[in-house]
Amino acid sequence: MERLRLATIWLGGCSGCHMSFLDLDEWLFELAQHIDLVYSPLADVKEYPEHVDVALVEGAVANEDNLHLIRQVRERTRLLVAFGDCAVTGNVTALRNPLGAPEALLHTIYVERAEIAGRMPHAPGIVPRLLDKVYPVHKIVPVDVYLPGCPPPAPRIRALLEQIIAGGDIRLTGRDMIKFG
Amino acid sequence: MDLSELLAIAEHENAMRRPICIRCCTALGCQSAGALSVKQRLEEAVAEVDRTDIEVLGVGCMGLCGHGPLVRVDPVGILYEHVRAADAPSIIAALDGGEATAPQGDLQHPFFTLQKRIVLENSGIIDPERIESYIAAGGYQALYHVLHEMTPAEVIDVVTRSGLRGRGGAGYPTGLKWATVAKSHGDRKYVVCNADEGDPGAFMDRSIIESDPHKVLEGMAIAAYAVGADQGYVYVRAEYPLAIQRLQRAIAQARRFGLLGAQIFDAGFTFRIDIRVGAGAFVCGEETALMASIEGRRGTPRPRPPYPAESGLWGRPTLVNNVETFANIPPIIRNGAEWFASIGAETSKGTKVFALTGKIRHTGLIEVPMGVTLRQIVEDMGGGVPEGRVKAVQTGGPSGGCIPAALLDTPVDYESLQRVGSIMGSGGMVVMDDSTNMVDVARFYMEFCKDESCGKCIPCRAGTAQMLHMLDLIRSGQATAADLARLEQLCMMVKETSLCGLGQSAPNPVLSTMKYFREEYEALVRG
Amino acid sequence: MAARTFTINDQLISAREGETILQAAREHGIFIPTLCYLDGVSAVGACRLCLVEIEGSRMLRPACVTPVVEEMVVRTDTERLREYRRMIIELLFAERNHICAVCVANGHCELQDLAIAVGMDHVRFDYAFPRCDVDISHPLFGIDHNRCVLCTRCVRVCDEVEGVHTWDVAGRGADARVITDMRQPWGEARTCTSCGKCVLACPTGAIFRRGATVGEMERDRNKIAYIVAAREQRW
Amino acid sequence: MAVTRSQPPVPEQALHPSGDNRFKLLEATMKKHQYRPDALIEVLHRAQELFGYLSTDLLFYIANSLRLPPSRVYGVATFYHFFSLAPKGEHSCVVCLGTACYVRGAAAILAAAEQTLGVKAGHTTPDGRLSLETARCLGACGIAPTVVFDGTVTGHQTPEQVQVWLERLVKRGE
Repeated sequence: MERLRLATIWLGGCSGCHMSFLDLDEWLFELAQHIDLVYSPLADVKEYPEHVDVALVEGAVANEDNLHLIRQVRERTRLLVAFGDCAVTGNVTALRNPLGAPEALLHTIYVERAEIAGRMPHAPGIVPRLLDKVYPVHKIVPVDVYLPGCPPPAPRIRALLEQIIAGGDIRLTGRDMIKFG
Repeated sequence: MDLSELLAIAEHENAMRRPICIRCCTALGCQSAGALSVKQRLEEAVAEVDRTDIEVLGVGCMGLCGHGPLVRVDPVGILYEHVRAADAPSIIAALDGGEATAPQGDLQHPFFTLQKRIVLENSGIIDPERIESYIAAGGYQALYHVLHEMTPAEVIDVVTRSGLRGRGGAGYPTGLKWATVAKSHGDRKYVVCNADEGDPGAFMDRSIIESDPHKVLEGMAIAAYAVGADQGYVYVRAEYPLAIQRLQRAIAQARRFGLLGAQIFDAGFTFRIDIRVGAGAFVCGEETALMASIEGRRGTPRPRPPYPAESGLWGRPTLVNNVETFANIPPIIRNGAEWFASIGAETSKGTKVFALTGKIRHTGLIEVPMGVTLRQIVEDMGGGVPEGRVKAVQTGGPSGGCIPAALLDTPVDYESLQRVGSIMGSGGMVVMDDSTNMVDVARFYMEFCKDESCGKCIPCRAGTAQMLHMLDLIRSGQATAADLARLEQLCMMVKETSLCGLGQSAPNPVLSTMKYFREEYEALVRG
Repeated sequence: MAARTFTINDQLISAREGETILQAAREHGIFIPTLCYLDGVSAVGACRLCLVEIEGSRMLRPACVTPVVEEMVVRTDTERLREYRRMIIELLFAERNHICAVCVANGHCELQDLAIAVGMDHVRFDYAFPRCDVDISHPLFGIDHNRCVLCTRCVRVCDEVEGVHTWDVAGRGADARVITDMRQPWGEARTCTSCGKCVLACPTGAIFRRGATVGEMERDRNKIAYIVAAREQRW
Repeated sequence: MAVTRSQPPVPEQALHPSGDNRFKLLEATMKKHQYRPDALIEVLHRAQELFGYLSTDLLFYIANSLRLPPSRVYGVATFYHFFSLAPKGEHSCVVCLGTACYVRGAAAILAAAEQTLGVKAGHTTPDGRLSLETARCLGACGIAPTVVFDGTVTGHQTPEQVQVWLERLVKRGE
């Protein structure tokens, strides 16, 4: 059987979903027999490769880098998985949305509420610009599978990956698979 | 008060009439255009020439509101339009062969000749501020007749056989509603007149009350007798101060004449009417919300059943009908069920009053027999659009739909309008020309519904907000074909799951424009 | 009391006279989702989750307020109802900021349970991300409007069971908010007896006991029905 | 037939200490309705007529008098758009946004008014001179588009006319 080209992506999130992925522990060895990890924050790959079979996307789309990357991911991936609550709903990353436009928000945080001599962060070309709002992944590009959870527990990740490896339709139902939070 | 006194009042009133009568419309539209100063100037002009054979009468709506202030000279039958106070002396002089400086209207125009006036029979003719004027036109005789010569069951039978259906929108058979209330048990029963005319673009009820308030009161009293109620409420929206004022005056006069209150016509029948003024909530047009509002609560609807006919105000049987429905009652009693049933269409009897507005030459109020076509109304009576072509006609307000020009031959009756995706509604008819963008129109109505949603049930509260958002995405070019499909799906859900009529019909303007003007949506979506 | 027999999902069921479809269904272990419904207080038919199809009726009917009628044929789980229910739940999630991960009711939340029950793996509508307040002026309890679904269970339990009517709804439509007294901070609402029934009644993490950890937010909703029964039967 | 009804006694503390005559007038309205809770909306109408808006203080006074829970009074007062819980400007300009007015260009009129005044609909100018509002259809569709200046309904309006009227008013204030 052909090995799946798997990627994991880290957008606007806390990396907790990746930690949960690592919680798969020894099952990771079994997984390694079915997949090649072609792109991941856990691996040192600079450019998102072509012809990826499965991408687990952690995090919401919060800045211009996220936006660029997710579009590339969508173009080059067969099965895109919104991986965890931030990717599925915006979740904690989107907590800034009710507070208004990013400039005003940054001003509040870095100037008004600064304890000493606050000033606006300014690092063009280094820190990516924030988008007007934080978006769940499916608002930006089509998503094929949604895996909620903050983070999705390791058994849930395993159950999904097993379905993917087995091929056929993917069906996630019930508390074990789709509970948020 | 007995019949002979009533007839004596009528006789006295008629005897006071002068040979020449100059009628000035004093309803809201003409008042806003300066009708009161016109009337005053006319009175002065009559006095200046010292003519005792002329009288100047303030009357209700003459219909052609867009051409106001309107003045009509009888019996010669001349209509003056856009009258200014300065025109007054010339209008008087014209009686002796002079030239009037105000433009003359054409009373032979289809706008007038195609009308059939039952509800509006006295509008623009009698003085709405004087009960004597209504009595002189035969007013309150139907009530006398009912109280002295008919049993409640007979009254209900007449109304049932007349085929009258509710004029508030849904078209429920009036006789059936009355019979249910009559049959329901309660230590007290109520009659409520729904004058919370909230549909933007509709002003039939306002005009009826401003022009002929006693007719509505008489209709309510007949209904109260038929169903066994002793207390009535008229729920009027606060946006209609003139209507409220005229109604207050009418109730006070009727009470003074013994036509409301205890022992009406010495027939052992007691009926009081109080006014309840709304406070700006469209949803209160829904009958359960309206009742909550009369009880002094938030105007949120509740699930039906139980229907108000069984459990309404304070849990008692309550008859709720709208202004125009009640105004139809005295003529039906006077002329009989067969007469009424002979007018109109197969399943929709009688006439319907429409407020004809929007991009149309002759805006105003018309009353036509059910079954005339939209084309007759828009093109013949309304004179078509001033520039360009008719694109669509919107009926039924935010609950209705947009009917495309291609379907103008649709007859106006409850079923036909429903078949083309709209509703009769309360009678607002807004004409749109080809400069109107239909997605914008859908958005206009959706914003209205979102703002007016009471917030009680989720589909309406959150669904209207979401539909509005999706329309905005479409308008700003950010939506995809998939979004369009999702919007349609959402519309169906809100329509089928909302608690009350507001939510159930909120998607109609979107659904009907998507059906008939889909290309306008598709032009805006990506990919 | 007379019995009524009727059919739910092809299953013949008997009910007592005056019973609602929801009551009868629950007695027979048939699940109909609800959110605004709460045993012990009046039913308002507002959340529309318990809508069912009734043969011969064009309209969908809320099971919580529709009495059983002899020989009525009810369907509770058709494709159409499943789709509508999921959309209703999605609309709720999109309407306010329901962030399960940082919610006190995570794991003990009726809205979360419903999302699972209707198979909601994501929300297809755009989130509104409204700005909502949190009021922790009361020494014992707090209210987080981000989590409120406007079910009015707090309003009804306060009015009908505790009898003080501290809660009501202000505004309308999407701007509606549950309020205490004259929309004062809860801690300043003089009518509040601090009985905590609203905390018990709240289906989500909107009304909570302060200082309680997520694990302690499990609420015994039967308590409300118990209090009502105790009062009516005067034990 | 004379009916004698027992009237609930007016609680002592309900008489407002400020001695404001308007409270006496409000009291008369409540008395006319026999302090019945179902008269709440009528009473709120009268209160707003007398005081211009419904302050929290006033709402408490009404709640006390009609023996209604404060939240119920607040809930009703905020449900209906006609009631205002904040003071209004000296003058008012209401742009009708009913369908007939909309089709005949009400949106442009509103935009012109907002631009002239520098405030959005539903707000009062910072100097308190004028409140700009919108209405849901005044039923004066025959003369659309309609604008109400200080209670006077005027028809067939254009953005320019409205602008001139507002400018005159705002200038006069300077």
